[in-house]
Amino acid sequence: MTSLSYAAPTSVDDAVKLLAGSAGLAKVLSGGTDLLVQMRSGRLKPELIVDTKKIPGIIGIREENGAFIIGAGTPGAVVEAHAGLNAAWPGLVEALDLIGSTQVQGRCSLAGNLCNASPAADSVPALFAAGATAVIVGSNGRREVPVEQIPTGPGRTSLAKDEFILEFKLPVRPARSSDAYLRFIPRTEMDIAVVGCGINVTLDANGVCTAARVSLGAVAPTVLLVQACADVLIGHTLDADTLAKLDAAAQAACKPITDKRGTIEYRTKIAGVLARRVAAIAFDRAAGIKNGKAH
Amino acid sequence: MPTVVLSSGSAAQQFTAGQTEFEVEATNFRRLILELERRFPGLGHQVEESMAIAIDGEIFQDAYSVELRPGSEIYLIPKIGGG
Amino acid sequence: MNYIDSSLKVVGTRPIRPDGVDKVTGRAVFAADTRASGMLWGKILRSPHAHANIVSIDTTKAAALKGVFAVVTGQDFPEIASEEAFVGEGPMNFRDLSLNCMARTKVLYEGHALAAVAASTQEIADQALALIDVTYEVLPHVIDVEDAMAPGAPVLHADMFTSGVTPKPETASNIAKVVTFKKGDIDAGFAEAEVIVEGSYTTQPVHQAYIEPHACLATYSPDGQVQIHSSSQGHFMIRAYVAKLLGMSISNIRVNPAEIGGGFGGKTLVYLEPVAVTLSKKSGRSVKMQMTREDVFRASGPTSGAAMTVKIGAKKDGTIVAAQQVLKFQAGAFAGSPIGPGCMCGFAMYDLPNVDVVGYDVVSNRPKVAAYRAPGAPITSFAVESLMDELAIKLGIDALTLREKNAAKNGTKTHYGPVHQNIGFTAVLDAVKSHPHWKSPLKEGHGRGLATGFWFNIGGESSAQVHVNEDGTVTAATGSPDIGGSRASIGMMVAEVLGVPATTVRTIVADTASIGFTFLTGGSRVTFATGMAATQAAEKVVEDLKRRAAQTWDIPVDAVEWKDGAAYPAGSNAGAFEPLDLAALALKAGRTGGPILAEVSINAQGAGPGFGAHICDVSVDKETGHVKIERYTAIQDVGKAIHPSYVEGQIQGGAAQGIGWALSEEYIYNAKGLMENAGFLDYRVPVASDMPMIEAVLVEVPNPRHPFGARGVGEVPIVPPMAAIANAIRSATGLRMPDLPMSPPKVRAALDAAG
Amino acid sequence: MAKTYVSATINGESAEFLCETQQTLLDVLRDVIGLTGSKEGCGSGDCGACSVIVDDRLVCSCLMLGVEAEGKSITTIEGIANGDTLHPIQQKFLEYAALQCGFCTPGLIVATKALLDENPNPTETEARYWLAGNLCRCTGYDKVIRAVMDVAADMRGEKVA
Repeated sequence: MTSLSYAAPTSVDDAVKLLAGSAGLAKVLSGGTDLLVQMRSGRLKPELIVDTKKIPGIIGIREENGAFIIGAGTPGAVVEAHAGLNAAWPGLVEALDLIGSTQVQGRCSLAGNLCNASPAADSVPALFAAGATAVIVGSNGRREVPVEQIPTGPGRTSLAKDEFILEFKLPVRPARSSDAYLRFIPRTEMDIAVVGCGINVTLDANGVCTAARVSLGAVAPTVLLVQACADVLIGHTLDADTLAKLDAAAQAACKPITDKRGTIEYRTKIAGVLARRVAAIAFDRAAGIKNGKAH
Repeated sequence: MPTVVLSSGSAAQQFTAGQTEFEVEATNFRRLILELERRFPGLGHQVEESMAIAIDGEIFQDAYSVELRPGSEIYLIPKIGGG
Repeated sequence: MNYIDSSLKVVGTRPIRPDGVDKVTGRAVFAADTRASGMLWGKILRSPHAHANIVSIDTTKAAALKGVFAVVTGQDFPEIASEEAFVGEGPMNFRDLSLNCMARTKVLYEGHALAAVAASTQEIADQALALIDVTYEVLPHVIDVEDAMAPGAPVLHADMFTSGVTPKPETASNIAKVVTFKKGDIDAGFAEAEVIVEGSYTTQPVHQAYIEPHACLATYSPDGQVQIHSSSQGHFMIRAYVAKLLGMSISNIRVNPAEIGGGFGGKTLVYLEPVAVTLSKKSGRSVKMQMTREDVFRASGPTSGAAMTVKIGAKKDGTIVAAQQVLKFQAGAFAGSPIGPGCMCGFAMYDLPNVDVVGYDVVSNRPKVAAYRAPGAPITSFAVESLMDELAIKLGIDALTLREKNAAKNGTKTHYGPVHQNIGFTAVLDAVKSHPHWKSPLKEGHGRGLATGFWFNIGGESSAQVHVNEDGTVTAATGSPDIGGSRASIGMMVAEVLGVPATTVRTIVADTASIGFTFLTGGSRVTFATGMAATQAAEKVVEDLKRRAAQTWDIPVDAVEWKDGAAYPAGSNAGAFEPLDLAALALKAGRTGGPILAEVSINAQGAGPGFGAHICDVSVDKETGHVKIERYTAIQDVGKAIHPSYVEGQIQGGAAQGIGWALSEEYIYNAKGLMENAGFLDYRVPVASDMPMIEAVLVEVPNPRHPFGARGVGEVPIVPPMAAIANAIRSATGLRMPDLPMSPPKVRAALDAAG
Repeated sequence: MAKTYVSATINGESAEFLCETQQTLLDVLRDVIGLTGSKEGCGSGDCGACSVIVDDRLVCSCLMLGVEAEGKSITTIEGIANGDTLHPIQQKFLEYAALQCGFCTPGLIVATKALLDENPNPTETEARYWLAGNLCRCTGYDKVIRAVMDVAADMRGEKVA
């Protein structure tokens, strides 16, 4: 039998050494809401589990000269309770909030959601749209990369065997900026996204979009950052024409598959629908129009 | 004589060569089953094991003593279970 | 005695259930919570293929693994002759049941059991399963019901020749039987029709999805005695099946009913128990088994999916003159879909002169279906009640009016034979008409649907004991597993008869060695049949108590009357005596004849059929196709609500399951015939945030055949929802959704097609 | 195989146990400690029947390793009542008949406790979304939600009609 060992290192160096030194498959455990399910189903048979939650700084949220830094293992429930993040990044917060149930919220983390590398991960399109970067640690020290460079395919990431994410950095917010995330699921809760969409915009005083990042989930092997959608928004207010072009650009960007959660046709249509709805929320928020949680 | 109607064409008909309506000499449910078995070997057993009867409109399951009147109309239907 | 018109003190109130505290504190013992000393863990090897011959099974490596105490395959189970019997719900062939518990030469669906191990830990058991070498010869498979009926389809059973057709077919097929029901002259009926509507409909198999996976603990003793702790809807059913499948005598088998974590019909068969007993016999140790959620979906019974056509002819005034239905039901891998009830229930709500119904029971490479709440009725009613809505629209008649015009009444002869008696369908329709929901204006963008439903309800064999304990408190014991509050309703009926508060009576579920045979909990029979037995037992106790009081007072028995829980002299000339209550009489029991108890065993007849009507408002997101239930009202004739809260709960729960059936639940198979959504993540049962409040309206038309007028209530509420929701979507969008589930992609596609 | 020594607090009492790495907290509670009130309905975090509170956070005990319990404070259904006095949530579930089979009930009660600890005044919608991870197949949630809303009002000391 393959015996499974567990370690809960209290420093980055120890964690990196453990990962580097493991003969067989070693997995980083933060929230475990994906890892434990994959182990139970037999899809993953690790020999070592490295629980990173005891590493200082990996759980928690801090602000450094106007920019938020979120510890990689911070549970969703902690992020959702953070007033500052809710004000500055409501889309990212609501995306994380949509992962699983209340019970899952008590455990799930941004790093886990990103490194599980599911194209349908809810928080990932919001992270992409936010322009977040990830601080990665490993035997060769620290590197900071845009989050969109991390997932490389379903279940695959660009992280080396001995690397893990320590924290996420969100950019400083210009005035009149905000974001939003919506996903479509058959029920109202507890489903994996059929399509997800995150949009992050900055507006000028006249409501014209000066900067935008648009991301789509579950419509391709990885979460997409869709420049074509951003181009449709930049330089425009959100009028009917812009919305129509955004819808078309979103649909054009889709390369989905048909599976138990949706068909190519349906996913493509819904991507357009969600892009319009998310843009409306993001623009309202950026313009300072109060807008509650998407669900 | 009571009339028996094989309302259900299911398993029962294979014993009666497709006959679906006939008269039977019987004064209660038990005698009916015995008579059915005598006339159509297998049918009595079938009725007892997996069918219910409606006698003049009311459904009975496994009740030998139920009386049959002359002219009673007896439907043989699938036994009813439920969830 | 009959209490229907008496003034009642306990029945109709809402006391806290006797088993309530255990269930809110985590103390209640479900099957998976049981342990035995030296207990082993049993696990089952299941087929990875939809259809395959088992060429060989080599268990030597598994048996050699340290910590493995037994390995069994089909060879360890006796060959059972093909014999149809009615032990559980609906006819069941013992040979099929045995093959379903453990395949012999062929696996018929993904998840079909073909070997099992017992080991000291679950992990070792899993490793042992991985060490069993099986050589399969994979065969072509068939999943869909109409594909399975098509010429040239892969045949599951070489010895299956369609029954119910003459002459008997020459060649084997997947059609197990054909059922037909005819009334009047269907051709003449359609000939006189002024309007004819037709429709084709499909439903998907849906699982009962009880939250508790199947589990049991079995101990086989060297003297041949067997103890089983098991979660099921009938411990006597478990005993009977285990005895039959393993060739044991019933007296050697004692089954203890664990608390059951939901069944809805799905726990009326055996899956694990015969395997656990066999593993225990071979290992000499107690063996505990529990299914994973994936096992539950892949290997335990959903209800049938179906393909159906319906045709209805009516006069311009709405009078229906002809009704025709063809039903094709999936049975799963072995014969036995609920096609009989399916054929009987679709038109049972209506008074129809000419009816023609044909039903097919069809096997395919899916798990064997099990009963699910009013088996067959929700499927057939989805088709009929959807088409009734189209008929109303075509005639320009209000949906309620059309149903009122054709409603079955007392004396209506059904198309399957029985004549409706003492039914409350018109009372239910009256309640719809006067309900604020039905009368309220429709909100902008919403649609409203109405649908009705019928279920027979059953009686059957039940045993009950009533004990007056030494201190005058009361214990009521029955053989009916309590699946949703029957301890409360039975205790209340006993308390009513004895004239004591409900809290004086503790109701328990006795094991198979401690009470007379009792048919399983199903068919909405427990409060009716077991309640009837308990009521009669309580009445016998009252007669005995009166005799004891008479003896104590030295007066004739007929000079004693029983009221408010005590014996009183009947009138002044009976003498002046202080009343003797239960405690006083129990105290002197030794001097008046010994312990006070009565047991009654009956085969209850006269279960009153139940009718319901549901009103549903929906809104439809026209861009995503998502349907939201905005308001839901479920109206039902319950005869007499013994404990109204649990009656409402049955109606609300049934409606919620129907909503899942309508909108989101389905089995998804890939091209290899393997289930792709065997878990609660992608098999989508409704969650709290999907649901509105469900208003349950209790109409009480007493059933004269029950002492308190009760009817079964558990099954009717799952019958109307699918059509009620489809009709509401039709009202909101103008679109008829004939295929379940009415999921967002289907609704959006229909909206796009309509342009 | 090597077992890990774990020291935690369970329902206010210190608990020490040995467990294998792959054992979930649910396995430990049920099979090692013998607290069988937490139920396994799915083992994948989709049904909520195994809900427990770990350091004030509601989690599925099937999605947490036993070894992760080191130093944590865990509340299970067995720890909700105060001795022989039921918690108001338990009492209200009984009064409202907010349970039928009772299998999902421990998880629902633990989840409700966590809800009211964090938000004593939830709207019906908030309660429904909070409890969306607790599947109940018997009740249709109606009586459950009514019980939750009513006990919340009671605990806030409001008089409820």
